[in-house]
Amino acid sequence: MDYFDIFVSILGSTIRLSIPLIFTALAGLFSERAGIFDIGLEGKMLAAAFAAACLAYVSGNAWIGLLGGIGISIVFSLIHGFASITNRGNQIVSGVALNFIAAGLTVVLAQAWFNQGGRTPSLAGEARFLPIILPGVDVMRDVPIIGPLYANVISGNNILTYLAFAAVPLSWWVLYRTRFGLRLRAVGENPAAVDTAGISVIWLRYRALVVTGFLGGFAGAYLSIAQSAAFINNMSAGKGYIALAALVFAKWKPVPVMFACLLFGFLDAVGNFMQGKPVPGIGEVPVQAFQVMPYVLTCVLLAGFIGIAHPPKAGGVPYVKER
Amino acid sequence: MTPHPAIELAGIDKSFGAVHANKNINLTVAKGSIHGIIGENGAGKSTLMSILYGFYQADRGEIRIDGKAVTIRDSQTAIASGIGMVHQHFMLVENFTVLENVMLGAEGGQLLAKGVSGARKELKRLEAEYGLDVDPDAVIEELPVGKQQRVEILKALYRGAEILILDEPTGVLTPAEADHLFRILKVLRDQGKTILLITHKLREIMAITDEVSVMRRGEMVATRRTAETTVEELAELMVGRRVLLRVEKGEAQPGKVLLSVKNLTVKDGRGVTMVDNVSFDVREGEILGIAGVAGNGQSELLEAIAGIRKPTSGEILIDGQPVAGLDPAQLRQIGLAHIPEDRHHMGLVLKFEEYENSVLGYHREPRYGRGALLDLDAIRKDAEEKIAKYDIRPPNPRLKTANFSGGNQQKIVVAREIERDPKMLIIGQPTRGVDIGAIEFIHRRIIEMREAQKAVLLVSVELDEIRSLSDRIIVMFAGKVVGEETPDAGEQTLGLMMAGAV
Amino acid sequence: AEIKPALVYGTGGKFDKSFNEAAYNGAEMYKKEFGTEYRDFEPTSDTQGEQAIRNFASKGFSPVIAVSFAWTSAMEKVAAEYPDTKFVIVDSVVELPNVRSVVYNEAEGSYLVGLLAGMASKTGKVGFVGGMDIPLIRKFGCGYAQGAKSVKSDMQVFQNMVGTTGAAWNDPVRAGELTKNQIDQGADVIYAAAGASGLGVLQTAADNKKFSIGVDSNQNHVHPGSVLTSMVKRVDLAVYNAYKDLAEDKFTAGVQSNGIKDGGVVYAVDDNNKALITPEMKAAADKATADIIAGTVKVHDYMTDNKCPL
Amino acid sequence: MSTASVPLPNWISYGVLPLLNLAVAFFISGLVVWSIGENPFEALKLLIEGALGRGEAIGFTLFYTTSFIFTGLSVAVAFHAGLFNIGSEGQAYVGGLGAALVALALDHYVPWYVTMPFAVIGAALFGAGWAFIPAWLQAKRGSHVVITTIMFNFIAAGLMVYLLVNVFIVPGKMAPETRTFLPGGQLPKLDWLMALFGMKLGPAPFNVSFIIALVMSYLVWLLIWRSKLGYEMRTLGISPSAAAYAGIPYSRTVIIAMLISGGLAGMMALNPVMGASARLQVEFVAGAGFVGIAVSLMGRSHPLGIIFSALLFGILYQGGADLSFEMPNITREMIVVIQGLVILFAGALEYMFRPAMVRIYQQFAGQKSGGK
Ligand SMILES: Nc1ncnc2c1ncn2[C@@H]1O[C@H](COP(=O)(O)OP(=O)(O)OP(=O)(O)O)[C@@H](O)[C@H]1O
Ligand SMILES: Nc1ncnc2c1ncn2[C@@H]1O[C@H](COP(=O)(O)OP(=O)(O)OP(=O)(O)O)[C@@H](O)[C@H]1O
Ligand SMILES: [Mg+2]
Ligand SMILES: [Mg+2]
Repeated sequence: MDYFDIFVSILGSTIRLSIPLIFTALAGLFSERAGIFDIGLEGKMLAAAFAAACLAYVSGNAWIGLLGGIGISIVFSLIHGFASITNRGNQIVSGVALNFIAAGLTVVLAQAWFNQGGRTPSLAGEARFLPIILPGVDVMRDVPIIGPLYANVISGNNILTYLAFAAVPLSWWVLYRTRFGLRLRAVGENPAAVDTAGISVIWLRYRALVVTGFLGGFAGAYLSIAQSAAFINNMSAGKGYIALAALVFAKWKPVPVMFACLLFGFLDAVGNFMQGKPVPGIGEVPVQAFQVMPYVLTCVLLAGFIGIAHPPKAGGVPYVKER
Repeated sequence: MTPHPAIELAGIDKSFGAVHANKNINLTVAKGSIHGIIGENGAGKSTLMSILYGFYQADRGEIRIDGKAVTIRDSQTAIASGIGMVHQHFMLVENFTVLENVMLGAEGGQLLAKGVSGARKELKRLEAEYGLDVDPDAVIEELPVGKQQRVEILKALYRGAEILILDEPTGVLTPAEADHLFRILKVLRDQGKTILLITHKLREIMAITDEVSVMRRGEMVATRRTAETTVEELAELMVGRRVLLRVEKGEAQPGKVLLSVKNLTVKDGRGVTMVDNVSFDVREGEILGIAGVAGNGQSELLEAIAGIRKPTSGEILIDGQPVAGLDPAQLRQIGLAHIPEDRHHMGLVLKFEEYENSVLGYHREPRYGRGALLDLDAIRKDAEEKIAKYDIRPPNPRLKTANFSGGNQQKIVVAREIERDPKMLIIGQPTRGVDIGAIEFIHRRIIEMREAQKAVLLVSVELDEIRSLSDRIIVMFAGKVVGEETPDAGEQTLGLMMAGAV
Repeated sequence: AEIKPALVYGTGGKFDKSFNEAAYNGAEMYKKEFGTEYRDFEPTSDTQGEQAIRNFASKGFSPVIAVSFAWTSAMEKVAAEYPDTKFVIVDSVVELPNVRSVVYNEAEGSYLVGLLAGMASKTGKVGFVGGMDIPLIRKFGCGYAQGAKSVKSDMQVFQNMVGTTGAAWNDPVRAGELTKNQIDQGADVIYAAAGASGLGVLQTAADNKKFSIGVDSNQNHVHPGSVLTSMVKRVDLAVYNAYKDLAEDKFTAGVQSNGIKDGGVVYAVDDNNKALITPEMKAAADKATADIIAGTVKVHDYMTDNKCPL
Repeated sequence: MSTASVPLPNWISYGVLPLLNLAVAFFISGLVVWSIGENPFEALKLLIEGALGRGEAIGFTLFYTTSFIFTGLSVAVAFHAGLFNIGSEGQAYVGGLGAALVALALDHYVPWYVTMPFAVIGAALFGAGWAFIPAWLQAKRGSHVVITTIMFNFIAAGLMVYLLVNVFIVPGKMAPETRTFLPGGQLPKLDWLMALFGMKLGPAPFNVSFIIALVMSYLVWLLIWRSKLGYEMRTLGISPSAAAYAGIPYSRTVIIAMLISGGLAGMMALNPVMGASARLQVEFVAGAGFVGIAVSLMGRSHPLGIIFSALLFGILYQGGADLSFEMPNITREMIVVIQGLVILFAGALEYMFRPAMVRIYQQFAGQKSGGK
């Protein structure tokens, strides 16, 4: 296997591993730009993965599964909104609570409904989003350089992968080219300005959270009914937090978010690939070293060693009308 | 048929818990006039305007606009009724452009693209008509405050406001900017708009209003035609008694130089120079006043002297010793006391009980506990003594600090800093938001410090306060000291210096 | 005699289609045959496993079977507290007079499937995806590699572990990604010894039209035509036999080591994979089985020295 | 709006309201139980019996309680300084390494009461050490401690597994864990304490670390409400700008608070490692660090409140284990759900019932004053 093949393989892996991060980070983008911190992305992803798997299993249709994932993720978002917008509670505490509830409830329900040790039954066929082979793969495959890239990286992904990449420019467009986006960005910087302009801060923030829930649903569905074929106990495995770090790294902007997520996906892919292989000059590195790499990198990024990020000014602070 | 008045308020009543902020307010404002509203801090002016703009709901009473009774549920209905408001603290999104701020809430469609060209055209028209020029693509945080305020006015006009409320619009402006604002307001009035102007500055009332109403403790106590009243009458109506404009004090007996600031430069977090090469001395037994419009570097200067902010360059000497590297705790130890500008965010921890605040900054002193532990009995006893001496009410050291009124909160800070018997005292805005009785009390304490041969540095945006307390006055503008004067200098002179016109 | 049997699973959960499910099947088999009800419990943490074992013992259950090495120390404690109760531990050894320790020679079983993998591979490259990186799983991998290399000494064997914590048993996403990596590198037969994570291996292999090898239970049915075979540990038999022995008063304590010889580890052939195992493969596997039993082929057990001589 | 500023007496703020929030959390948990087809009242009965029914059950309950007191205190100390330490889990994990190293080094030579003080120090030092980098990053670089501590939980898991698998494992043994400590490295059980109340502890691992936990609770109380450092931490926690004005050094105070927090989390390891299993195992913390968040929020970050809410969660954990044993349909994750609901209602929604409570209180108080 020559270096180019390795590169192509890692690139393909990078994309697969980045998709849930991209959806989740974009989800976080909408709530945080609206001034609501959302550490509960992890829980949303998990709950959505569970709901998607359940509904896909029952209906045998992946799209219905996706809708279920979106639905539950929005419900979680709304609870977060109820706590942090309506009741002006601590947003971090609320997010942590929702993460616990998702981690527990998914297993409790999975066990009660399916009796498979907290998993849902395996999905097959139409109940999953299967890889799509783009036209011309067979013709293209033998073209040097472009061929393998087209065949193994661009083609052969499931529909959600393509949707994730479509969601990036779409998010940008919504944020910067629509009325909703203008107001959303404003409410995250100065809710009082939005309020005095005659716009309801509460309603606006709730709508932002619905968008967050919507995108979070895709992330969860990708995990359980596209990337794998069932819901598994705690299958989000910290991706929500990594997505949050990517969001910080990307300074809360949609296109950089995509690149940040690809970077984390790439790290993960390299880690997987390097497992058990000697690193030139160092020798064999313990797998744990690769596994903790994204977490270490997150800390390095947060430490601002790679540029300081200024979060939306009103982030994390419940809005109270000033006198 | 006579035209209806622009605004009629009848029997407006509003309480916040135990605070009765507006009591049975009646007010009539004629169309096409500038109507001033004055009153002490906490008199209820902002509350009344907030009710008019839909921020608060009145408990009782009726609002009529152009003769029609309206229920103003929120800002949106206020805007729809033709009311615009320029708030004391600007309601602008700092990292947005002027255009985006103006459009916010009046975008003219789901997509921005449609509204943008219309908005540009409208901004051009408003600029031509009222002389309100700002670059639509400038980012707010890069604009000077005067221009930011213009954006606020543009926002209101863009929404078709016929009635414009301005809450203390000149507090942050230089005299020149204020003059510009007034010219704009007059043009607006002449075009038929109605303007409600809240201010503490009686001079401004006399200069541009047609009528003026006075509020006191939640009540509307009088309305006068401006042409038929005087500054003295208004002051008396405001406070309810004759006001002593000058504080009694003896001759200054300045001793040796205690605090010396040499070529001090301070930059803020973004690297903007806030204090620019400032030098001055403060002697024992004198009060040096620093006058200036808010935001000209006084806050940063005070913070640098108090050790809260690191100066970029220059020297600060106390008793001849350089102290620029010391932190606030070390500075306290060598006898520097600091009454900060902002008691809510700096001087006090509002969630603490009173006695805990009475040692803030001095909590490590041995008299408040040896070793690692605090001696709560000693602290409470100490707090009780200060409460008695400064007449802090209610006299309860276990009460949460947030539950004291502004004046009493300020007394807690003043008592803590002065009772320490410091060598020198630096003070920012000692009487901001404080009622008249407390103001006199605090002023007397400051004079006493001077009489006891302490060095006092006083920063205030209130010219009257500066002039009545200080022995010497320096004026800051744009981070620089633009000159030194005696307290006898005319208001005009100082005003011009504060505007950077000298 | 009438018995009151109990079963405590490992933390992977009852229906992992693998190890725990095998134990469950054994208990079900006994129940069906003799009509004896049993109680079982799925712990999710270590403290809880110990409590469950003790709970059963204190409520008069016997034998109490605990599957998974994770319950070793728990078993040591509880079995000492209840000397009159019979206990069985699977995958570990507890030396007490009332405990039967059932262990398997996974190295031998893995050797066999490694051999089959080596023969089935067209690329000369095979893969192994383990669950949690512990000696036991390395033992699987080591046996497998020995088997694969017995086919062709230059056979390339990729080995990956899903993780280093208990979560590794439950992370089919990462397992699938590792599998995909190995496939990208040319592997065309991948052996999963990863508990529930193994399902991700099987899934990915099926999605990419490669072969996989299941573990512990017979997993051939999970993706028929793609699962080449399964390395089955007859945990079901261990459970069944323990119940039966006690009921028939034939229960013995001590270590019960199950290798190829006693049919404790086998490679599964059924309708789902009959077509995949060619006669040559079968012949080679049979020969290897005979050689191992005869001792002419020695499969190195990683756990004896924590090394794999390859 | 107007009700937000009305002061309520302490017995309502710290008594009635938390209990009300708790009740709602339990009510919803009951709905979950009911929705999966079990009887919530039956479940509650089983849970309470399982936690308090016998001496042994109480022993287990108190064993869990001990761990939760430590982690609850850990979260609370950081919280007072305005820091939300979600890293107690990882700090406890690494703290276990400190305890184990001491036990492994000394258990051959000295009795447990000599080992214990060193183990306490070792656990605390290692826990504190693990908190140091997030603390430093927060203090000097402004990286949000919530995210960095979560990251450090993951990193701790990687590190500990590496050490257990590659360094500490006993050759030939399956489980990645250290050798069993000799009695010199074990904390004795508190049979005598139970006997005082006429109960038998049985095999429950209720041990001396419970007493250490109580001592730490007292020390934390002393720290927060009676010491100069505690005063500074609270000032910083409530108002960073006032702290700057008062000359309270931000970095130093943040780092010290996190070190104390990490140290307390680390001490939690004494209980399972030296008190129960007498060896260092993978994942021995088993979520106790996260439970600490709920415990601290429930207990309003006050040591006394923490002891009570730790007991509550001890009951939940032990009773829940028994419950899932008796009702296999209810898995143990039910406890995680309850935990999440408690954090939601006692933490994020803590003000939900306040306005209603203010109205009721005012009516009641109004009637009283109207009567005179
Ligand atoms: N949201 C609120 N909650 C409680 N009390 C309030 C609130 N807003 C205002 N008050 C109180 O109502 C009274 C009137 O305040 P208001 O802000 O209207 O005064 P003002 O005349 O504008 O004072 P200033 O000159 O300081 O601006 C004050 O006692 C104030 O503390
Ligand atoms: N926004 C508010 N929320 C709650 N209570 C308030 C508010 N504003 C004022 N109060 C309370 O109302 C009472 C009277 O306030 P008062 O008008 O004397 O203060 P103030 O001068 O407006 O203070 P400051 O200007 O410093 O804010 C005090 O008990 C004060 O704590
Ligand atoms: Mg006021
Ligand atoms: Mg006001």
